[in-house]
Amino acid sequence: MNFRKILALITIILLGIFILQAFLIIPEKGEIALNNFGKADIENRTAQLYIDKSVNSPNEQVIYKESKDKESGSANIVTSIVANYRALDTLGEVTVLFLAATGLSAILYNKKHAKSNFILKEDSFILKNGIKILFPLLILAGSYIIIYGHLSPGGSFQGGAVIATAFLLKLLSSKEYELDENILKIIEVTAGVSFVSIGLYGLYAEGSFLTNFLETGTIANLFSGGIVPIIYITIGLKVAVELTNIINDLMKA
Amino acid sequence: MIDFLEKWSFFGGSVLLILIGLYGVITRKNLIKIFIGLSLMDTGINVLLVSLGYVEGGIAPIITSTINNNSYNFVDPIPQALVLTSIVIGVAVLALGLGVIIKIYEKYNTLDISEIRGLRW
Amino acid sequence: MTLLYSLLILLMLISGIAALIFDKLVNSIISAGMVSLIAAFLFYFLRAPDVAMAEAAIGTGLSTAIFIITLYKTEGRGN
Amino acid sequence: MVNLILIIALPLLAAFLIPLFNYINKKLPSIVVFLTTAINLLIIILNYNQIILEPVIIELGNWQAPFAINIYVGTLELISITVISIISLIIAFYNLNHSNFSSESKFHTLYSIIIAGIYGIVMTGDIFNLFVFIEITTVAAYGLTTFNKDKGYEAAIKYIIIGSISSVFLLMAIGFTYSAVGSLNMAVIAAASNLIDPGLVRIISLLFFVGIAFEAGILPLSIWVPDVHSIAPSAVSSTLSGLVFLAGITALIKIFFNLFADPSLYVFLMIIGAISLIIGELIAYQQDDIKRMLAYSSIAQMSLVLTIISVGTKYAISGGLFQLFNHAILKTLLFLTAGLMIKYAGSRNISDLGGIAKRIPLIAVGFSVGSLGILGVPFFNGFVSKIMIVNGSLNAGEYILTFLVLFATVIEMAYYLKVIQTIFFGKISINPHKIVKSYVPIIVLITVVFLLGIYPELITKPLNQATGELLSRSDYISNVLGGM
Repeated sequence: MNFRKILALITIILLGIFILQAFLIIPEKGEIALNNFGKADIENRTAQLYIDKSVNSPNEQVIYKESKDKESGSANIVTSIVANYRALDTLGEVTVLFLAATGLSAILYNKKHAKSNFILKEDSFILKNGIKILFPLLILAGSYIIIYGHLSPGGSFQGGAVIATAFLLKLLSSKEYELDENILKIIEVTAGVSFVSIGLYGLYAEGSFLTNFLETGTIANLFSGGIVPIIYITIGLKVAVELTNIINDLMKA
Repeated sequence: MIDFLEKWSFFGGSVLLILIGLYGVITRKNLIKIFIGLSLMDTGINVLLVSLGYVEGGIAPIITSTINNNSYNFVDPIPQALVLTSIVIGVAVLALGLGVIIKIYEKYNTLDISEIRGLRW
Repeated sequence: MTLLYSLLILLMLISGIAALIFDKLVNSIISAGMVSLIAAFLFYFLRAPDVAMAEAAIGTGLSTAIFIITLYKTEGRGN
Repeated sequence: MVNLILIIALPLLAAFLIPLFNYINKKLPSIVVFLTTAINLLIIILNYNQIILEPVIIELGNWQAPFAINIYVGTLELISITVISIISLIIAFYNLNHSNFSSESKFHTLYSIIIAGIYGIVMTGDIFNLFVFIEITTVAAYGLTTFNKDKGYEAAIKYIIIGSISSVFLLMAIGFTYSAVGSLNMAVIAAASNLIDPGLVRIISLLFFVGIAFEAGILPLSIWVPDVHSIAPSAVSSTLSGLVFLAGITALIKIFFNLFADPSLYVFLMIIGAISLIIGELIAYQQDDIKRMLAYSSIAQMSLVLTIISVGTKYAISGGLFQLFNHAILKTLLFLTAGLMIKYAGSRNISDLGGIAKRIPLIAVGFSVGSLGILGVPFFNGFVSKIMIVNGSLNAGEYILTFLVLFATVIEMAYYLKVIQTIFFGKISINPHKIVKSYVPIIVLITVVFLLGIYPELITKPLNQATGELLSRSDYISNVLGGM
C-alpha cells in the first residue's frame, strides 16, 4: 500500500458516500426523490404510455393477438421503445458501433493484406469439426433472435452478437478461413443506408424522421409492428457486420 | 436483515461495483487491467439502471400468450432500452481502446503505464 | 429469493475485486467475464430478459473474446 | 421550411455511404463531406428567419413532444448551429487538400459523423439522447486522434479512459433523474425540478457536471486536452477545440440553466471555472510547443466562459456566449495556421518558428489575427465580448472575478505576443520542410473575425434574445409541453 493507493482509496470512499447518500434522501411532503428498490412508480412515468401504446392515441387495452393497428405494434415493449419510440438513440448507437469499427480499422491499418495470425498451433480436429456443425446453427439462432425480436426477448443487438460469435469461432477454427471483406462492406453500407433511408422516407411521407409509416398490424403476429421488424433487421445486419469487422481486425493486427 | 438486503443489495452492490472498477482504473498499472476496470464500471452502471426500474412482483415487459394484455404489473421498460444502448456503446469503446493498446504494445513492447512516456502519472 | 440475489451480488463483487488483484491477466479476464455472467443472471431476475441476453452475448462472450485476442497480441504472445 | 433533423441525418447518411464512394474514386469522400456540410449550412440559412421568431420543436417519429425524443431549436441553438456549420464547412474545405493519411476515407467518415454528433449535442431536448450524441462525438474524436501515427495512441488512450469514466457518471445522472422524475425529456425535468429534493438536485447536477465537463474543457477532467489537441492533425484539433468545446459548454448551459436552475450551483461553477482559468493560463504561459500552448489557452477560455455565464445576469451571460462563439472561430483559425506553420518549419517549438512570417506571410498574419482576437484588441471580434465580460462582472458586483479576468488577460497577452514577436521579428532559422498552401480558409476566417469585430450587432442582437430565452425557463417548458 503506497501513498497513491491510499489516496485513491480515500477518494473512492468519499465518492461512494456521495453517491449512496442519494438513495438515503427521504423526500419531504410534496418533494420527489429516488424510488426505493422495487417501488418504481411506473404509473407516473413515460413508460406507462409506452406499455399502453398510447402516446398519440387514446388509452385502450392492448390484447394479445387481438388488438389491431395500435400506434406501435410490437409485443415486446422494449423493442417498441428501441426501434420506434426512441429510434434516434438506436441510430446513434449503431453509429457509435460503426465509428468504433471504422476507427479500429484505421488504427490497425496494414498495407499488406495480413492474414490472421491468431491461430492454434495446429488445427484441432474436434474444434474444426465441431464448429463446422455449430456455425450454421449459430447463424440460424442469431437470425431467429433478430427476426423474432419484436415478439420475444432478444433482438438485433443480441442476434447480431450471436452471428458475430459464429464468425469468431469460424476464424478460430481454421487457418484458411478468410472473410470476404467486399461482401462485408456491401452489407455494412446497405444496412446503414437503409436504416437512414427508412427514417428519411418517414420524413418525406409523414413529415417526421423515423416515423412508423407502415400498418402496424395485429399485436404478436410475425408481420406486425410496421417498420419495427424492418429496422431491427437492418440494425441486426449492421451490428453483426461491425462486430465481425472488429474481431477480424483485431485478429489480423 | 432481509429487509436491509432487499432494499440495498442491488443499489449498493452496483454502486460498489462501479467504485471497484474506478479504483482499478486509478491504481492499476497494466493497460489491460485498466480496461477491465472500465468494463466493470460499465457493468455496474447497467445493473444500477435496470434495478432503478424494477417493480416488486413485476413481470418482463413482453405481451405473450400468457401475459395477454397490458394491464399486468410490468417492470419499467425504458431503463432496459437505455441499458441495451449502453451495453453496445460500451463494447464499441472497449474494442477501440483495445485496438489502441495493441498499437502501444507494438511501439513500447510493454503495457505498463509507468514505462510509457506520456501515460505516466 | 432475496438471499439468492444478495449472494450473487456478493459473488459478483468478489469476482470484480479478484479481476483486479490477479497477477496473470488471463485470470483477470476470466474473472471479469464472470462478473458479466452474474450480471446477466441478475438482469434475468430483474425481469429484463432482453438486457440479460445482450449482456450474455456481448458482455460475457464478445468482450471476453476481444480481451483474450488483445492479450494474445500483446503480452501473451510467448505463451 | 426544411426539417432541421436533416442536418444530423445527412452527415450520417454520407458517412455510411463513404466506403462506396471510396470504391469509385479516392478523392470522392472528401468532396462528399464538403458538399454535405455546405448543404447543412444552406438548410440552416433557410430556417433562420423562422426560428429567430419562435423556437422550433421537432418531434421525431411523430410522437407527441414530451413523450419521446424531441429536438428543440431556440435562438441559442440556432446561433450555435450556424457557427458550427460555417466552421465545419471551412474545415471540410481545408480537408479537401490536407488529409493525406494512410486511410483517408476513414478520416472523412469520422469527420462527417463528429459534425453530426456536435449538432445533436446542441439541439437535442432529451437527456439520454444527449448521452448518445456525446458518445458519438467522443468516439469519433478517439478515432480522429489516432490519425497521428506518431504519438496519437498515448493521447487517445488517455482520452478513452477519461471519457469512459465520465460517461459512467453521466449515465448515473440520467438514471437518477429518470428515477425521480419519470421522464427523460428536458422540459418535463425542468418543470419538475422545483419538486425534487434539493439535496438530490445537487448530487444529480454534480454528476452531470462530471459527465459533461470533460467534453467542455474544464480543468480537473480535461487533463487529456493538451495531449489530444497538440497531437491530433490540425483539422481535428480545430474541430475539437472550436466545435466540441462549444457543444460541451452549450450542453452544460442547458443542464444548469434549463434543467436545474439552482443559484447555489452557480457559485460552485464560478469557483471551479475561476480556478481552471488561472491554472490554464499559467500552464499555457510555460509551454514551448505551440499547439500545446493553444490547447491550454482553450481550457482557460472555456473556463472563462463558464465562470462568466455562472454570474447569471443577462449582460454577463450574453458576454460569455459571445466569447464562446468568438473562441470557436478564433481557435479554428489559430489551430489551422499553427498546423501549417509546424508543417512548414518541421518543428512544433515556438523558438524554431523565428521569422516564419517572411516566408509564409498570409499564414503568419492569420495566426496573429487569431491571437489579437483572443486578446480582445479593438476591431477584432474578441474586443466586444471582452468588454461585455468585464462590464458584466462589474455590474454584478463580482469584483474579484473582474480582477481575475483582467489578470488572465495579462498572462494571455504575455504568451501570445511572445509568439507573434518570434514569428515576425525572430531570426530566420528555418529551412522550409514542406511547402504549404491554404489561402481560402484563412482569408474567410480572417474576414469573419473582422466582420464580427466591426459589426458586433450581427451576433449580439440574437444573443440578447437567446439570453432572454435562457433566463425564462417557464417559456421553454411551455414551448415544449404546450398547454399541459
